Amino acid sequence: MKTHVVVFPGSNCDRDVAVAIEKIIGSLPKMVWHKDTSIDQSDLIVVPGGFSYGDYLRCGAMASTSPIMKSVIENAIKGVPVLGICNGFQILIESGLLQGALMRNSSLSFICRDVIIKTTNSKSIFTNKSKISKMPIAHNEGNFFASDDQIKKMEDNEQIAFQYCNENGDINDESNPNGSIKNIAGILNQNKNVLGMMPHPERAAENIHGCEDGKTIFESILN
Amino acid sequence: MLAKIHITLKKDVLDPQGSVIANSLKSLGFDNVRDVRQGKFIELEIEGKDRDTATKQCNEMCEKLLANLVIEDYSVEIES
Amino acid sequence: MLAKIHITLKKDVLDPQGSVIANSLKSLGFDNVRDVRQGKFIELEIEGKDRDTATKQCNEMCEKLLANLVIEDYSVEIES
Amino acid sequence: MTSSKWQFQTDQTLVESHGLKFDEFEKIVEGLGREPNLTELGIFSAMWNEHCSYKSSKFWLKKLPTSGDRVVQGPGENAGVIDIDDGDVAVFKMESHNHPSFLEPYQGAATGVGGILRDVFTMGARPVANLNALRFGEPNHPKTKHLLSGVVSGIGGYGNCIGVPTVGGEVNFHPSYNGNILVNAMTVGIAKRDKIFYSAAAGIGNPVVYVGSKTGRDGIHGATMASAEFDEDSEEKKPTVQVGDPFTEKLLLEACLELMKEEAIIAIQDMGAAGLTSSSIEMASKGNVGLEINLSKVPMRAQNMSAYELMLSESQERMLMVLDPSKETMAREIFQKWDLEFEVIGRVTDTKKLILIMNGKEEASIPINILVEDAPEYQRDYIIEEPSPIKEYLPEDFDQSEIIPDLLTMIAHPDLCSRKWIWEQYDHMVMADTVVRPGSDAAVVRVHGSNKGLAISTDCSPVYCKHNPYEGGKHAVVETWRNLVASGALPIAITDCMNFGNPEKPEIMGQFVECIRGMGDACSKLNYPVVSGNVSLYNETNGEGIYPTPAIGGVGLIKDLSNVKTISLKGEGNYLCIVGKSNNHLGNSKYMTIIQKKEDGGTPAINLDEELANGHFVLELINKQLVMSSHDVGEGGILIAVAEMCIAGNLGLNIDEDKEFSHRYFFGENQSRYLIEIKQENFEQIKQLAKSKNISFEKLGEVNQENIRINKSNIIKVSELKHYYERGISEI
Ligand SMILES: Nc1ncnc2c1ncn2[C@@H]1O[C@H](COP(=O)(O)OP(=O)(O)O)[C@@H](O)[C@H]1O
Ligand SMILES: [Mg+2]
Repeated sequence: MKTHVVVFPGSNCDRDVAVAIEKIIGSLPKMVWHKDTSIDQSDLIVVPGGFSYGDYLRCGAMASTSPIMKSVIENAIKGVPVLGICNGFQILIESGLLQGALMRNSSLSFICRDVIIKTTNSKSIFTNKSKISKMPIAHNEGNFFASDDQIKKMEDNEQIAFQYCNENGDINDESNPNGSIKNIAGILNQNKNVLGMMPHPERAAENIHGCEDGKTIFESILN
Repeated sequence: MLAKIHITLKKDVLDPQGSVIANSLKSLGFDNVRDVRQGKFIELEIEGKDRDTATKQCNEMCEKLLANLVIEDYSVEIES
Repeated sequence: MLAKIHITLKKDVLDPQGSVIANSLKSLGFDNVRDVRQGKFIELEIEGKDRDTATKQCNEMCEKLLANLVIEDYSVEIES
Repeated sequence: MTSSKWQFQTDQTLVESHGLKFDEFEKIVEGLGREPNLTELGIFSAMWNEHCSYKSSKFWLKKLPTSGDRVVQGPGENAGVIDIDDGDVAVFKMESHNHPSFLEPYQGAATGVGGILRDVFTMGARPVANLNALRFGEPNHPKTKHLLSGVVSGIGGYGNCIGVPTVGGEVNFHPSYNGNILVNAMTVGIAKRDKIFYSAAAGIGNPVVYVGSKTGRDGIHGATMASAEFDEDSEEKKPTVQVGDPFTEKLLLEACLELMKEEAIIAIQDMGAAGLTSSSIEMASKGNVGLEINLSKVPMRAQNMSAYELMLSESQERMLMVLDPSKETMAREIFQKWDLEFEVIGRVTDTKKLILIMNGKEEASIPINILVEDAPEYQRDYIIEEPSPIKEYLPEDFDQSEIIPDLLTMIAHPDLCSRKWIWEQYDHMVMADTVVRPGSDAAVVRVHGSNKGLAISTDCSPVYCKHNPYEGGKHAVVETWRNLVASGALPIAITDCMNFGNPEKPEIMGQFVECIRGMGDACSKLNYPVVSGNVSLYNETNGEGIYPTPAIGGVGLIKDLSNVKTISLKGEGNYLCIVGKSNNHLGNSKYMTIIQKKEDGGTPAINLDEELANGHFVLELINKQLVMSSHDVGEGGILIAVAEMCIAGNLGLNIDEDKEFSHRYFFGENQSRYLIEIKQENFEQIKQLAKSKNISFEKLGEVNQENIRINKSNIIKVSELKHYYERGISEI
C-alpha cells in the first residue's frame, strides 16, 4: 500500500502518524512537503495533526492555501482516501473538502485527554472495524459547528463518522469534551473517502499508549 | 494605504469567549455590561493608489483567507 | 450604548501572527501587502446614558482586564 | 560627576541605571584603559548582572558534585548531558522565568519554555519532554487565579505548538509568593553521544552566522530586570516583556537539527538572556578567540535600531553559529527552506576582543577576558539561622475523630489535589512516546525507537527549606530521586533552579549556602550529580523575600519499559506495604499547614543511608517483578499516598487495625518511605529479603474494591474521595 503524509511548517504529529502507519500497514509512508505540488499514486493521504503555521489567524486556514493542497484535493476528488487528524481535520475543512467549522473549545482551553467515541457510520473505508473506541484528543479548536440544514444533510447522507460518548456508548453533554454540535468527533465527505477527526488514532496505536483502539482506523483501510 | 479589517462572528454563532469576558467584567463590578462579542482586528499596509482597488483586494483576502465565512462576517475600511 | 474596543500590540512588540499572515497573503498573490498586525476587537453593550461615563468605564475595563498594558494598547469608541 | 570619588565623564546615574556599582564601573575603566561608551556600558551591564555572571552564587555552586560515571557534560554548557546507554545521551536543564511571568503570565511563561527548549536543541538534542515547577501566592489572593491560568496557558501555548509533550511538573501555593511567582521550566532532549554540539567558537576567519527571527526592541534590559527587586511601581514601569513565537521556534528546531546532521557547525549558542551580547561573548570566551561583528548585517524588525539596542535586545527564537565556510551555502539553503533568517554577521578573529562595527563605524571594542574572567564575583556575607526546633506531637494533641474529614480537606486543598486541570491543558502525548502520563510519581517517556525510557520528576519543599535550609535542600533532591525510583528508574542526575530572595541580605545568603550544602550532601550520597542549573535571585517585593526554593529536576533511566511502575493500585487482594521506618514526624507537614494552619514543629531530618538502602531495595523488588504498583510517601503522609493510589487505580484499601490510630501516623511526613503493592503470595519472601538487608518493611493493608477503611467507624468511599480530589485547582 502506498501512503503519504503531508508535512506543513508547524505539523507535529507527522512522525507519530508515520510510525503508526508503518507498524500497522507495514510500509513506511512517503512524507510530502507542503511546497511540493503533486502526489501521484496514493492509496492513502494523511494530513497530520500539529500547529500548521502556528495555528495563527485560524487553525488550518493558512495550510489550506499551501501548494500541496491542490493535489490533495484532486486526489480526494478522484476517490483516494484522505484522512485528516486534528489539525489535519481543520485543514480539510478550511480547504473545503469537508463541511462545517471547528471553533474554539467551549471551555476556552486546550484539552488533552482520552475520550470515547462511537462509530456512527461504520461502513466507510476508515470505520469498518471500529464500534466504540478510546483515544486521546489534544486541541484548542475542536468544537464542530454547522448550520442546522448542513447537519441534517450530513445525517441523511451518513456523513457523521464519530460522536463523543461515554463507556456505555451514550451520547450526552457529559461526554462532549469541547461543545461540538451533536457531539460530533469526526465527519466524512459525501463520497465517504475523506475523513476528518479530532481524536488521535496514532496515539492509541501500541501497547505503551495504554490503549490500541486507534489501530482500527488503519486496519480498516487495509481491509 | 492602511486597511482596517474587522472579522466578527456571525450573529447566530455562539461566542463563548465573549460570554466569559462578560462574566469576568461583571465579577469586577461592571454590572451594566451586556452582550460581549470578541472578534479580530487586522491592520495592513497595502501599496497602491486606488481605494476601490484596495477595497476589492481586501475583500478578496477576507474571502480567501482572513475570514471563515461559515461562521464569520468581515468588513473593510481603507484609510489613505 | 455600544462600545467598540480595539486592542492592538504595541508598536515595537513582536506580532508573530501578523508576519505569518503577511507571508500567506503574499503567497496567495497579494504582493502589495506590507506589515500586517493582528489585534482584538471587542464589542459590548453598556447600559447607561452618559457617553463620558461609558468611555471612562470602558477604559477601566481595558486597564483591569481586557488589555495587558505591558504589551498592548487599547482604544475605546462609544456609539449610541 | 557629583561624587568626589568620581573623576569620570560618564554620568553616575547612567551607571546606576545599568545596575552597576561604583567599584564595578571602576573595574571596567581599569580593564578598558578608558571609559566605556554607551554600547559598551550596556554590554558590561548585561554580562555583569546577577543573571549572567552568577556573581553572588558562583562560589557556592562550585561546591555541588557534578561528576559521575554517566556524566558526559556537567554545568558550564547550555545544558547538562548524561549517558543513557547504546550511544544515546539525555540533555537537560531547568531555567527560571519568574519576573516576566509575574508581569505578563502568558507570554512570560511561554517565552520561558521557548528559552529552555533552545538551550537543549542548541546542543544537538531533540527535545522530548517539558516539565515545570511553579509557585503561586495563596489560592485566594486576588492575583493568583489570573496568574495561574495565564502561566498554565502560556506553558501549554508554547509547548503544544512546538510539539514537545509537557509531561509533568509541580505546583504549590504559599503567601511568600504573593508578589513573586516562580515559573521554572525544564526540557529534556535526546541526542547521540558523538553528535553533541558545543559553544566554543574556533577557526580564525570562520563566518559567524545569525539564524532565526529578526531582532526587534524586545525586552531590552530584560536580564537586568530579572536581577532587580520588585517595588510598588515596577508594574507601572511596564518593561517590555517578550512575545513568544512557538511556530518560528518549531521551524528553528527543525532547521537546526537538519543542519546538525551535516558536518557544518563548529559552534552554536542560543540567544537567551542578553541576546547577542551573551551569546557572542560566550562563544568567544569558550573558544579563547575574538569576534568581529558587523551589526548592520543583523536582520532587524524595527527601524533605526542602534548598536546598543541590537546588542541588548532579547528577541526570541534566534541562534548564533560558527560555520565551516565550505558549508555556508548548504546551510543557507536549509534555513531558507524553513523560511528563517540566515545572515553572516561576522568572523572569528585572533584578537580575543569583541569588536562591533555598525555603518562602518566601530561601536565597541572590548577584550573578552575582562568581560568574563574579570566579572565580579562576590562572597557575600551570610548568616545561618538556627533551624526551627523539632517538636514531637502526641496522638492526643489532635481530635482523632477528625481523621477522615481532615483527609477530605487535605486532598481537596490546592497543594494536594489533582493537577488534572493543569495537565489537561498541556499536550502530554505528542511524539507518541509518553509511557507514564502526568499524575504519577515521575513521568516516563520512551527513547524513540527503543524499549528504554527516561523517568523525569521535578520537586521542592520550600516550607521545609525555610525552616531548615540544609535539610530542605536534601529533601528537594531526595524527593525527585524517590519519585524516579518509585517509577522503576535508575536515578542518574539532576538539574536545579535556585530561586531565592535578595542575596545582599545575609540571612537570604545563608539560606542559599545551606540549601546548596544539603543538596550537595544528598547528591553525593545518592550518586546523583548536578549537571546543569540556573539561579534566580532577588525574588522580593517590598523587602519580603520568597521562601528558599531550590527546585530540582531529576532524570533516571528505565532500561526495560516493561518494568515501569505507576501509582495506580492493580488488584483486589494484593497487599500494600510500607518500605521504610515511620517516625510519625508531623512538623511542617501538610497536615500542619492545611489543617492546623501553622508552620510549626521543624523539618524532618533525612538519613541518607536509609534513603539509599530503601530506594535500592524498592528497585531490586521492581526489577525482580515483585511490585504491582508503587508510590513514595511524600507530602501529606501515608494516608494521602494511599488515597492517591486508590483514586488512580479505582480500588480501595483495608488498613490493618494494628496501626496507631492517630494523625501523626496517618499524616506524618518523615522521609525515605515507599508504598508498594505486592501479591499476597510474595509477602513472606519480600519480608525475608527486607530483614536480611535490615530494611523496615511492614504490611499496611489489603486492596479492596471501593473503600479506604481504617477501622469500622472510619471508612470513606474512594469515589467520594475522588470527588474532593478532583475539584481543587479549578476552583481557585
Ligand atoms: N544552580 C546551578 N547549579 C549548577 N549549574 C548551574 C546552576 N546555575 C547555573 N548553572 C550552570 O551555569 C551555566 C550558565 O547558566 P545560564 O546562564 O542559566 O545558562 P544560559 O546562558 O543557557 O541561560 C549553565 O551551564 C548552567 O547549567
Ligand atoms: Mg543557553
